[in-house]
Amino acid sequence: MAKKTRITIDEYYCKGCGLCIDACPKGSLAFAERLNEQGYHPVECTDQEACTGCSLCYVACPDSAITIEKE
Amino acid sequence: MENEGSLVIVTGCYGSGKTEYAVNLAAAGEPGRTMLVDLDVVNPYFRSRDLRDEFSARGIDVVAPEGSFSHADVPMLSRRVKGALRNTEKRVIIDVGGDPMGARALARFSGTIKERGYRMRLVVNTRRPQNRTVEEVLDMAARIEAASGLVIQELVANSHLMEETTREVVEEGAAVAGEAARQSGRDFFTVCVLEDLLPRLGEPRVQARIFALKKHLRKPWEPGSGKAWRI
Amino acid sequence: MGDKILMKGNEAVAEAAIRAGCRHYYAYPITPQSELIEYMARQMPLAGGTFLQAESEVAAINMVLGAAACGMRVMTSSSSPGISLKQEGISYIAACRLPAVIVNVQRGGPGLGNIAPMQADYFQATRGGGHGDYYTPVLSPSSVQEFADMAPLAFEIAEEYRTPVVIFADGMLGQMMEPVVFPDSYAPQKDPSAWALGCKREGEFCNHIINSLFIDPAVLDQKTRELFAEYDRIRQNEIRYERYNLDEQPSILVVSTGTAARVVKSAVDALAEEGIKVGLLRPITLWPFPYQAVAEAARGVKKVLTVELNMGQMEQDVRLALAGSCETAFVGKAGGLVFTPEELTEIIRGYAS
Amino acid sequence: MRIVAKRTRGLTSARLTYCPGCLHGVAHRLIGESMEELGIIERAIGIAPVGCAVFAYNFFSCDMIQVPHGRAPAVATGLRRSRPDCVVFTYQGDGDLAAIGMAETVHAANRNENITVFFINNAVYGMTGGQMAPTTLAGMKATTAPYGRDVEDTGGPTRMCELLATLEMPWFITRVSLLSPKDILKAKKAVKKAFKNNLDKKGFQFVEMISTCPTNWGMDPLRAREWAKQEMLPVFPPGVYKDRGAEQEDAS
Repeated sequence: MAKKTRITIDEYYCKGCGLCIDACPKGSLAFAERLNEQGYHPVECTDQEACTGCSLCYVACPDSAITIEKE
Repeated sequence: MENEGSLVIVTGCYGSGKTEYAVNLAAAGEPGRTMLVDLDVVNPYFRSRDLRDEFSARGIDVVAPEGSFSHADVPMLSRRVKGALRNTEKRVIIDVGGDPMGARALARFSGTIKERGYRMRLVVNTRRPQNRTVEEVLDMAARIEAASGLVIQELVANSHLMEETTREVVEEGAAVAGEAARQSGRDFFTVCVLEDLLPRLGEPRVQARIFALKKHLRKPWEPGSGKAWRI
Repeated sequence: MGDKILMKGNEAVAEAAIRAGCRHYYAYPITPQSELIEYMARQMPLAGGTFLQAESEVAAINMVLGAAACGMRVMTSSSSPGISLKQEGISYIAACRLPAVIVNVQRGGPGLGNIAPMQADYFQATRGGGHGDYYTPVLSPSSVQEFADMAPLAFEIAEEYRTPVVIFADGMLGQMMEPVVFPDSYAPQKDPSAWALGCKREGEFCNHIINSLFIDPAVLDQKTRELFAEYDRIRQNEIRYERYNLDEQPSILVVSTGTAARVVKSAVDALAEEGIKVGLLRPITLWPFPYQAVAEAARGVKKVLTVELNMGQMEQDVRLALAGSCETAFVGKAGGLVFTPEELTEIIRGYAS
Repeated sequence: MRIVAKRTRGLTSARLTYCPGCLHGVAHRLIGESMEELGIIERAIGIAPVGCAVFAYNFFSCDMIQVPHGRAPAVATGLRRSRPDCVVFTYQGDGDLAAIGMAETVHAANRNENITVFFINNAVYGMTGGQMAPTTLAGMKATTAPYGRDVEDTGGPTRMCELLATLEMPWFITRVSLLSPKDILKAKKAVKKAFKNNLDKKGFQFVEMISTCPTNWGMDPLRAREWAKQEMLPVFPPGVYKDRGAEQEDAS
């Protein structure tokens, strides 16, 4: 069974630039429909199960909005 | 006595009073037969060239950068220096810039100077920093010799605090210069005192004769400075 | 008190600064202040301090900004054109509320001018100098001793009000030699650890930020007002001047500072012997200017003369002080020419008759 | 669950002011993380430049000072000589460092001043609205080069690493890219190495980071990255241009 990981994107910081979506090898990140308080479509994780915790999204994020936890 | 030697080089620590001494030597020289060579390339103010007009009127030739360049702050030497050094018809007094740095300007002429023969004097003012003890004076002498390629034969004591000079200051300077001369086998040549101060100082107890200096280089607010002060 | 020794103004102010605890000095050579940087080059390492010849005056003043931000007693020096280049940094240092000392050994201007003494940077020094709404205290010496004494004084003022302080000398004061004595002790530095960068702090970590950027106009307005409140305090506490021959009612009042005031004193003395009473008021702080002292000294005189080594700059402050209450005239020389006492005596005598 | 990656303590909690997708934020994170990992947040002093990063004093959690345009290496000189036990870094853009601050940069490098210079190169003045920078590419348009940069008239793109590497004294000079996660991981190593060298008092550390300016280039962040990979990296090739530490190891 794959290790459980959790990815959290802090909407306070996210500017919806999409660099993390591009970085994710599993395609498990996507823009949300809604707007955040800054007026951007924040990114959310659409598939926590697929996430391997590789952290490339974290590496690409210019706003340090992402936290990654592993079991 | 002060007029011994046909080529006298005056060196010393920065601010020792070399220029005033050199100017006094020149002023005491025979009109028409005396040249004062200003080799000071480090000091921008209070240079012997400031007296050129006054001296030339008295038949004393001041060799220094000419015209407007005499107020420049570039290390400039008059093209007449070499000719002056070779002119044995005249007694030549060289006013050198202070410290080993100023003495460097001599090095390029050292060949001509040695050919002619010279006496180099070190002016000592023990009220200047870095010139206060026998050791410091001898160190300064050694460094000036190294920079100029010439030898200092004579020491001149010129300890002073301008108008605030006391007898103790004069005696202290003479003692240090005398001891430095003794230790280094040089001649303790003379002790300078401002002429105006002589009455007040009485007769300082010193081991050399006293040379009364006239004040030629005045600050602009000192009466009589008008003609001399050019910059 | 130590021994009396003979020093150039440039050397004396450097020595005094080191004795007063200045351990950081950054500068760039220029005549007629080069003895100052050379003295520092020689002595600062021996005192265990930092000496660095910067690549430009612009770099030098910014090195000063760095050291001042760390709360160090730091000094720089230059002469007129170099001080112009330093104005960028001085404005930042003033805005960041940092103590620092800047020595200007003025030369002839404008442009490259010449190396002779002038007081042509008066406007620059007393009106802030760089961009923005600020002032710096300006101390104007007129002897080598006073020049030396101003180094510790400048540091004390700089630290008390957290401001850059300018020592406003000229080539004559820098180059001439006079006897000087240094005091045995100096006021200790004010503790900068509440605001300085890189201070080891106890307890919870809180970083220090030094900044002069205030994007919000209301905040910048507030910051500027804080600066000017401090200037009010400086005006209250730091105005300095000398009154010379002013005890008996003079017929003429001369206002003059620095080297020019030295010549004025010779003229005042000469005229006193002739029975002509002339008084001198010599501002020692040029900012804040002793407006009130000038106005008081001018009471009952026939005329107020301002004597400067420029074409008339301090004269404007004198007229502000008098506010039209007294006739004034300006006597000046440009080009680095200095009045002779005889010449000035004659001019003043002309106004007295 | 244990945290494997989260916002570094080297950054404050303030939201960055940069445009979406601007790689300044990545550079900030690398610096903040390196400070945290080396345990130097409490003894680092950072210099905010003039440029888009002018507000950097709000973003790094160490002591910070904001300084005049181009003068950061001079201020850093004063800082580091006052606080020899602190780690002093500057954060500068191409206009700041390679135009107005060229003299300060070159001389600080030549003195091997013990500071770390982070040089963000995005070939354009960002803050003032897209004017030509010393690093603007040949033919590239800018608001002050509306017909494209004519190198015959305004000179070619300034290669700072190559230029500084001709000096004998500077310790470590490298160019990295922030244009992909892989490049960013490499860049992190360079940032950390530069800080480590400063801690060891080795001298001048220069880390140039090839970055983007999506807003002034008129591209979305992804396209900007691709454009930079194609156009900038051939002109500004990443690599180590000087490493006196490695030279010494080789020699021994």
